[in-house]
Amino acid sequence: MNATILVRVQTADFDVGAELERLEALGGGAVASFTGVVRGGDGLEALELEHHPALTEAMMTRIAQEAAARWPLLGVTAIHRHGRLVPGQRIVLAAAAAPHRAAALEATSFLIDWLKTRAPFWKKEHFADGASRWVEARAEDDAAAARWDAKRT
Amino acid sequence: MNATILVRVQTADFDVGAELERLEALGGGAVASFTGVVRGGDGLEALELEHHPALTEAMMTRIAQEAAARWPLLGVTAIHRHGRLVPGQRIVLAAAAAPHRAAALEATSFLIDWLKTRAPFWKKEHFADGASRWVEARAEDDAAAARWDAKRT
Amino acid sequence: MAIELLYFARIREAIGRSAETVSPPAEVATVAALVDWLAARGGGYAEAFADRSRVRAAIGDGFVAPDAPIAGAREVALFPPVTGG
Amino acid sequence: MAIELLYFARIREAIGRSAETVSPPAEVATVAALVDWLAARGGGYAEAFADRSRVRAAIGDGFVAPDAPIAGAREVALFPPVTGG
Repeated sequence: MNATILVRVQTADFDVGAELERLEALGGGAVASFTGVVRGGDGLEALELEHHPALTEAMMTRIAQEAAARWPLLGVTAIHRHGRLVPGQRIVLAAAAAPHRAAALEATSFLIDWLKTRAPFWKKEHFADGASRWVEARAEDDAAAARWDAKRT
Repeated sequence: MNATILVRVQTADFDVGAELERLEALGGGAVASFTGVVRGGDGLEALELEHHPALTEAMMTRIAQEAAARWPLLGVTAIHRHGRLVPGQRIVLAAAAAPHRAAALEATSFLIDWLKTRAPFWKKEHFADGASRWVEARAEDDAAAARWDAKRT
Repeated sequence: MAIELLYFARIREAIGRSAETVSPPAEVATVAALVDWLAARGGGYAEAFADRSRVRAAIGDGFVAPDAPIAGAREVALFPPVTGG
Repeated sequence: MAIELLYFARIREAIGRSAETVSPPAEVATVAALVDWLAARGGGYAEAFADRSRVRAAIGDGFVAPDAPIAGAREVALFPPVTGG
């Protein structure tokens, strides 16, 4: 199965409905998605997302290709924003189209786990009181990504 | 956590982007979705979806509530169409919003597995040559649904 | 005891109607017995219920097992395993 | 041997620049040795690389392990564990 891969790194927002419609149109019958949104609270004013421009697209494409190699997919979409984002704004979209729902859902789960641990983005939190701090990588994200090392379906 | 539950049974199409935006607005940061689309091929002209009007919404609501009882969710959406649908048209949407991606993704997977085996819908296939046949329930759907009997997270 | 029966999908088509009111004898106490009693009518009923493993039932707002009692039920729905989603 | 270094996130801020060209001595053969050599400069460099377990590297278009050789690399990126998604 030859999967249509779409990877984008951008500052602009994306249209989830339009992206999923593109995947639906591939004819697989099953489309799954994950959307990450900036969560507010604790006085968070904005997130600043830094990335490694020369590397990001190549890494994201490789992650999408890996998903397509592991599951029978018709399409894989991975979109990640960078720059300044405020609570409520979308950060990332991972989505997959397949002939079977398990493949679409598992591939989506895989995509977001790997994007979180293998795509060169870094988040800095800016708070209302003027403070700011870099988000620390979480051990549970590594554990979530490592699940896929053992398991090939 | 009190989840906002939205269940709809309708002949009309639904707007995936708008539904997911509603879930994003709940502030959880993680939204997952599954969309089922009529798959063409083998001369399929249309699917006819029959349902049990008095029972359908109650069953779908119960499935959504069960998801909200099993995972820390902010929102659950389940929309299922009935009537005549042609290849490429959407049939079903299952989606969940949560503070964590694993909860959103697993709940979505659970929702579609249970919708397929516990919501009173029946599919009839109509072919271009005039033939028609009722879709048989698949053992693998029962197996997928049964996964969730053993596992509570 | 009058019970409203609802039929769906393949079972509805085999029987040729989507609903009817029946009054089974008192010894027909469970869903399984009700199905046996209906199948004994022959014709479309026998065809509809030929494979008991492919018959499901709902009473009130939930699915029930074959051994569920029908006493007090005003409405019983009989249908094949569901295939939505 | 001149190498272009790229710094990101916390490491970029501690060092105070996002890129620079360095010419480490020949015995600096791996990413880990390069990090040691940079940290030995003290100041922001020492701070940036104080916790080696929180330093990652990329050469070309892929992440590499600390023992990856830097011979032939034109560009080495040094950064904390990623936190996107």
